[in-house]
Amino acid sequence: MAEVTYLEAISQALDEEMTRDSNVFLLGEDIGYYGGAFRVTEGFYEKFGQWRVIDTPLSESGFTGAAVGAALMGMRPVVEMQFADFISCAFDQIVNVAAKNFYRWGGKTPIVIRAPFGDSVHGGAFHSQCPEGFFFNVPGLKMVAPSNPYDAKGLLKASIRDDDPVIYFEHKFLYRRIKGNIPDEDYVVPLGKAKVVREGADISVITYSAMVHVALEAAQVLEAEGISLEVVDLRTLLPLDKNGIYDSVKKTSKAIILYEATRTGGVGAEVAALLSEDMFDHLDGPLIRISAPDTPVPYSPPMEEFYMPRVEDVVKAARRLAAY
Amino acid sequence: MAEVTYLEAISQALDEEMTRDSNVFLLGEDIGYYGGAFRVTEGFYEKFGQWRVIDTPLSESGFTGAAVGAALMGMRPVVEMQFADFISCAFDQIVNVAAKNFYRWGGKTPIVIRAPFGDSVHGGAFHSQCPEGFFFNVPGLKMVAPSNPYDAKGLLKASIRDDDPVIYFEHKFLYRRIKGNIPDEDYVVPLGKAKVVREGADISVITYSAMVHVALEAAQVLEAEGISLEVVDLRTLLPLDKNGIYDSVKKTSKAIILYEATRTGGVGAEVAALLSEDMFDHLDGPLIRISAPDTPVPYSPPMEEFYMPRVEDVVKAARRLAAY
Amino acid sequence: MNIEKKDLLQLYYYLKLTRRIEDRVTALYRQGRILGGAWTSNGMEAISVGYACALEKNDVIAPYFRDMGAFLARGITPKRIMAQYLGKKTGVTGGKEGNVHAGDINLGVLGFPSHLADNYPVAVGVALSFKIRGERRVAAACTGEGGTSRGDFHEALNMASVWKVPVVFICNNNQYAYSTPVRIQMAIKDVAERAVAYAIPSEIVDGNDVVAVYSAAKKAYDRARAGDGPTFIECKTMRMHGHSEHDAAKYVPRELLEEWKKKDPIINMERYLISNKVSTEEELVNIDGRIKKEIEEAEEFAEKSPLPEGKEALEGVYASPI
Amino acid sequence: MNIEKKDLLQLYYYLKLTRRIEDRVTALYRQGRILGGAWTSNGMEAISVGYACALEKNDVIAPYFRDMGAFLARGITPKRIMAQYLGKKTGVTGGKEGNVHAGDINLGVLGFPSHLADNYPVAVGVALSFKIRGERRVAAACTGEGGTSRGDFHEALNMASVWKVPVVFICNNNQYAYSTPVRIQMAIKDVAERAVAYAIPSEIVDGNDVVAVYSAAKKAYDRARAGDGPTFIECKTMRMHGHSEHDAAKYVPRELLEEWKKKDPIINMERYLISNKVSTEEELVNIDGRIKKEIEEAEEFAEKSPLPEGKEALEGVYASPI
Ligand SMILES: Cc1ncc(C[n+]2csc(CCOP(=O)(O)OP(=O)(O)O)c2C)c(N)n1
Ligand SMILES: Cc1ncc(C[n+]2csc(CCOP(=O)(O)OP(=O)(O)O)c2C)c(N)n1
Ligand SMILES: [Mg+2]
Ligand SMILES: [Mg+2]
Repeated sequence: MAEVTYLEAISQALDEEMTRDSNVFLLGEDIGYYGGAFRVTEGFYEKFGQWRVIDTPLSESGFTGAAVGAALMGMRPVVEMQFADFISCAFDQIVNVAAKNFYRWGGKTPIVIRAPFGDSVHGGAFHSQCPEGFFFNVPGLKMVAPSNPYDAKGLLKASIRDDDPVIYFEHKFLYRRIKGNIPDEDYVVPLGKAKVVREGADISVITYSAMVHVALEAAQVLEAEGISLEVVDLRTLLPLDKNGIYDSVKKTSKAIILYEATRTGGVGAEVAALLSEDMFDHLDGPLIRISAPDTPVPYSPPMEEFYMPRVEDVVKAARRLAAY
Repeated sequence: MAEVTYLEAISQALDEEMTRDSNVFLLGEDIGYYGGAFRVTEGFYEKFGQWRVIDTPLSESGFTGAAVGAALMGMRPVVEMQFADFISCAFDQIVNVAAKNFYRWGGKTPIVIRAPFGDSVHGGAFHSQCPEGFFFNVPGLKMVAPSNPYDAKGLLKASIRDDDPVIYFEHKFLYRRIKGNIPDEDYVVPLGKAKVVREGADISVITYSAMVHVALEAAQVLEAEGISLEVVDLRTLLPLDKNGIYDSVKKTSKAIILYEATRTGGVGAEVAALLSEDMFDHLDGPLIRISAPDTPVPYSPPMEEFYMPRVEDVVKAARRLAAY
Repeated sequence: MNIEKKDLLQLYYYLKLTRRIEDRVTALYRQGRILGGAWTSNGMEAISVGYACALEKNDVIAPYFRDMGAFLARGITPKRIMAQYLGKKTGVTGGKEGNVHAGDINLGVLGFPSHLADNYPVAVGVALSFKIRGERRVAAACTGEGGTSRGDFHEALNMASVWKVPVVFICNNNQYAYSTPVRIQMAIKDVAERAVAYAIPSEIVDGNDVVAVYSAAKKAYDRARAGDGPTFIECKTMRMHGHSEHDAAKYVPRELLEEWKKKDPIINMERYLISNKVSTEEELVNIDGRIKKEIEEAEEFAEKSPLPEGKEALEGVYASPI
Repeated sequence: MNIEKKDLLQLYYYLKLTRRIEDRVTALYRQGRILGGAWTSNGMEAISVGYACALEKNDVIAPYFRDMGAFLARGITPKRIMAQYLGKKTGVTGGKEGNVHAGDINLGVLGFPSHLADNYPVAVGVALSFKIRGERRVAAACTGEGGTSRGDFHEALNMASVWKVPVVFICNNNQYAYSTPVRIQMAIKDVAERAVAYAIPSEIVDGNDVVAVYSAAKKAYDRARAGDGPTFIECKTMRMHGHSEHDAAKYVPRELLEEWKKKDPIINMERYLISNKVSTEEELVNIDGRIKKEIEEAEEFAEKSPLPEGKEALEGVYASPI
C-alpha cells in the first residue's frame, strides 16, 4: 500500500501497462519529451523511447485515427487529449470509425482516449468542459470517469486491457488534490460496475468523478440533520451499471443525480430515465438532477462559482426530498 | 392552400427565404448545379446564381466554419449536410464555434444546418443515423425536427430568421411519402413549441419527426381497444418545450417517449428526466421509452426492421401502461 | 519494371472479375434485389486492382468504396461479396453492412468508413504499428480526389511524413466528386501537388493502365519497406457512370465520356497482353469463362444463403460486452 | 513600400503598448491576480501589430491567442483588455471569457476559439460574405505554425483558393507549438510550402520586423481587394518565453533564445526609426511615457470595475432566447 495522488495513480497505470505489454504505447501533443501538459507522462520518454511515447503534430483527428489503425493491428494505443475540450476535433474518428468498427465489420479497436476534463483551472469555455454528453448516444463506445486514485489506476488498466474503444475522463480538479492508498500489486477495477462509496438509508446520490466529493461533503453535513445519504459512484458511464443504480434506489426510494456537465442531455438524464422506467414502483419522490446550468463554462470567478454544482445544492435538494 | 410533399415544403421555404432576404444563401456538396443529393435545391442554381447556391469542396468542417464566418457578417447561410451522418465531421465547428460565439463574446451566429437524417434508404450505419443526441448536451444550439410539410416549411423559415445556430433535421423517409396542405401566404412555425397532433385522454406519446406517424398509427389501432393516445410532436428538440410536454402529461398521467435514435442518452432520456423531476406527482405509471436499440444501424433488411421502432411496440407499451 | 506473365494475367483476371461482378451488382440493383445504393468502379478498375495486386500477403489496405478490385485481389471471395450485397448472413459482414462497406482483418482489409478520407489517418496508424514493431509491412490507403479536400487527408499526410511510416496514399482522381468537378474542388491542376505540402514524393499515373498503377505502387511499397516513408500516387481516370446507380450524371459532358471510353482499362490490358505476346486471345477468353462461372456460383451461393435474423442486430456492438 | 511617418509611429506605439500590457498581465498572473493562464506574444509582437495595422477600418480579423497587438490595433482599449483579464464586467466579454478569448464585432475582431485553426474557415466565410456582397473588404486570420497541422487549416485554404475570396492567412511560426519543435510538427522546412497545395501565393517574412510584416500584409490585402484571392504569409519568429506563464520551456535550447534576443522587434523598430531619421529618441520616450500612463489608467479602471454577479452566467446563451 502506498499513498498516491490521483495523477500519480494514472501515471502508474500507464507505466505498468506499458511495462507489462509492449503493444501499449502513447500518442498525444507534448506527452513525450515534455511529459505532458499536466505532467502525467513525465519521464516516460526517457524510459520507453520516442516510439512508445509519441509527440504528435497538432492533429487530434489525425492521431486518434492513427490510434485506431494501430489498434486494428493489435496494438493498444492510449491517446491523450491535452484538454478534453479538444476531443471535439476527433469526434468523427471516435464515433464513426472507432465505435463502429467492430459492429460493422468485426474490427477490434482497443484504444483508450484520455481526456482531462472538468472545471478547475479557471480556463473558461474551452479548458473546462465535461464532454461526456457528446458521446453518450454512441453505441460501441465505453466511457469511464474515476473519482479517486484507486479507481483511477484500476479503471485505466482495465480500459487498456479492454478490447473496445474507451474514453477515460480524468478530472483536472482531482489531479493533485485527491490522494489515496493503492495496493502495490497489480489490480484492475472492472468496467461497468458502479460502487457505493458511502452507505446510507434515505436518499441515493448518483454521481461520478469530482462530484463524488461534493456528494460526500453534503452527506456529512446532512448526517448532522439526521438525513442519511447513500453515495453511488458510477465509475463507468457507458454502459451504465443499471443494477448498481437500481440496488441503491430500491433501498432508499429517493434519488438525486449529481453531475458537473450541463443539464440537458447528459448522463444525468439517462439515469433519471432508467429510474423512471424501471424503478417507478420504488420511488417515493421526484428525481432531482443537480448539474451545471445549460451554458458554456464562464470565466469570471463569481460566474464560474455560480455555474458549478455546490454542496449546498445537494443539501437543499436532500432536505426537500427527505420532507417529501 | 396547396398540397405539397415534405421535400417540396423544405424547398419552398428555402426559395421564399432567399427571395425575401438577399442575405440568405446556401452552401453544401452538390447542391448547386446538380440540385442536391435529394434534389431539394433543384433549379436554385439557375434562379439564384452560383454565389448564393455554393457547391463546396468536400469539407464539412470547412464549409460549416465558413458559414459561421458569413453569419457573423450578417449573412444567413443555410448549410446542407449531404447526409446527417457527415455532420460529425463538422462537430467541432458546430459545438465550439457556432454554439458558443454569442455567449463567449457576443458574436451572433445565425446559421442553419440542414441534416437529412433517419433510416429509410437502407443505407446502413453511415446513411441512416439520427445524430441529434450528439448535440443535445450543447447549450447555445437549437435543434428542430419537423414531422410534416406544414411544420417543415414553417420551422425552416423560423430557423433561417432566428439569430442562433439551428440544426434542422429533415427526415429522409418523409421526403416524398408525406404530403400536406400548406397556406399560400408566408408563415412561420415558432421555434420552441411542441404541438399536440392528436388529442387523447389516457396516455401521452411524446415523439418527433418520422416517429410521429408511427405514434399516430398506433393511436388508431388502440382506439379500437378503447385506449386513447395523445400524440405530442416536439417539433423543437433544443430547447425542449417543457410546458407543452407537461400539459399533456398532466392530462393523461402516463407517457410513452418514442424516438428513432438509439436509446441511451438521446432526446428521450431528457424528456423522461424532466417528467420524473417535475411531473412526479402527476404520473400514474412508469415512463416507457421506445427507441432503436443501442447499436449502429444494421444494413440487412431483417435486422434493419428489427432495429426500427414499430407501431406494435407502441401498441404493446400502451396496453401495458393502460393496465397499470 | 519487369512483370512476370502470371502476375500480368492476375491483373487481367482481377480487372475482369471486378467488372463482371459490378455489372451483376448493377443488374441486381436495377431489379430491386439490392437495397440501398450501388456504387461501382466501372472504367476505374485498374486503380484498385493495380495497387492491391502489388502488395504482399501481410500488407494491409484501407480502401474506399470504388475499390472492389482491391477487395477481390486481397482474397475476399465473390461469394462473400455477393452475399454481402444481398444482406446475407454469409456476406463479409454477416449483413451488418452493405456493398463494399466491409473489411476482413485476416486478409488485411480494413472496413471502409463512408466518411471520406477517414481511412487515411487510420492507414497511417497501421503503418505506425509496423514501424514500432519493426515489421517490413506496408499500408496502402485509397480515396477519391474529392476526399482529399477533407481535413483528415491533411492530418494523415502530415503525420505520415513526420513519422516516416510505411504507408502509400493512392488517389483515384476520376474528375468528379458526385457532381462536383475537380475545378471547383481544388485550385490546383493535379491532386499530386498536394503532396508537396508534406515533402511527400508523388507520382501521377494513367489510372486506366493497370500495369502503370501496379508498377508505381510496387515502387512506392519498396520505398516504404526500405524505411523511406510515404508516397502519394495520383491515378488519373474518369468515372464512366453516375456517382451511383441512381445518378444519370447529366452534369458530365458527353464528349468527355466518349473520349475516355476509348481508354477502357480492360480493353487496354487485353491489347497490351496480346500485342506484347504475353497472352493469346484464347487464353483471355478462357479466363473470362472462368470468371463468368465463378460469378454465377457466387450469385447462386448468395441467393441461397440465409438472411440474418432480426435480433442479430443486437449482437457484436462490443468486442468485450459488459 | 513607402510608409508615412504617422503610420510608422503607430506601429511603434502598438508594439510597445503590446509589450507593456502583456508585461503587466504576466506580473498580475504571478501575483495570483489573474486566474487561469497567461499567454503572451513577447518577442513576437511585430506579427499581430503588423498585420492588423495594415488593415482598413472595415476589415475583419480572426486572430489567435498571441495576437494582443492586433486586438489593440483594432481599437480594443487597454481598459477593456485589463478588465477582461481580471474577469470584470467592463471587460471585452463582461467576464464570460478570460485573456484574449474575446472579440468585438463592431471593431471587426472575431472571438478566438481555443481550438487552433478553427478561425481559418471562419475567416474564409467572412471573406466569402464580402465577395457575395461585392464589398472591397478583406479578412485576415492568424494562427501558429502548430495550428497549421489541423484539418481546418487545409479545408480553409482549399476553399479560399477555389472561391478566390479576399482573405489573407498569417502564420506565426515561432518554432514551437507548446513543447513541440517544427521538426516533429511537419516534414517541410517552411510552413509556406503548405500554400503550394492550394495554388495560394505565399511570402516568408521576418516576423520580428514590423515594417516587413506590415508591408507584406498590405500587399496581400491589396491583392485580395483587387479580387485576386488569398495569400499566405509566414512570419518567422521565436517564442521567447514558455508556452504560457507556467511553462519554464526547458526544452528550448538556450542558444536559440540568446540568438533571438538580439532580434527583439521593439529594439529593431527603435533602431529603424532613429537610423532612418523618422523619429528621435525623445519622441519615442514620449510615446512610451504615454503608454505607461495609459496602462496605469487601464489597470486602475480594471481594478475598480465590478465583477459580474454569479447569476449573470445564465444570460446570453442565445441571441434569441425562447
Ligand atoms: C465526409 C463525407 N462527406 C460527404 C460524403 C457523401 N459522398 C459520398 S461519395 C461523395 C463524392 C466523392 O467524391 P470522390 O472523393 O472524388 O470519390 P469518387 O466518388 O469520385 O470516387 C460524397 C460527397 C461522404 N461520403 N463523406
Ligand atoms: C485543437 C487544439 N489542440 C490542442 C490545443 C492546446 N494548445 C494550445 S496552444 C498549443 C500549441 C500551439 O502551437 P502553435 O500553433 O505553434 O502556436 P504558438 O503557441 O506557438 O503561438 C496547444 C497544443 C488547442 N488549443 N487546440
Ligand atoms: Mg472523384
Ligand atoms: Mg508555434
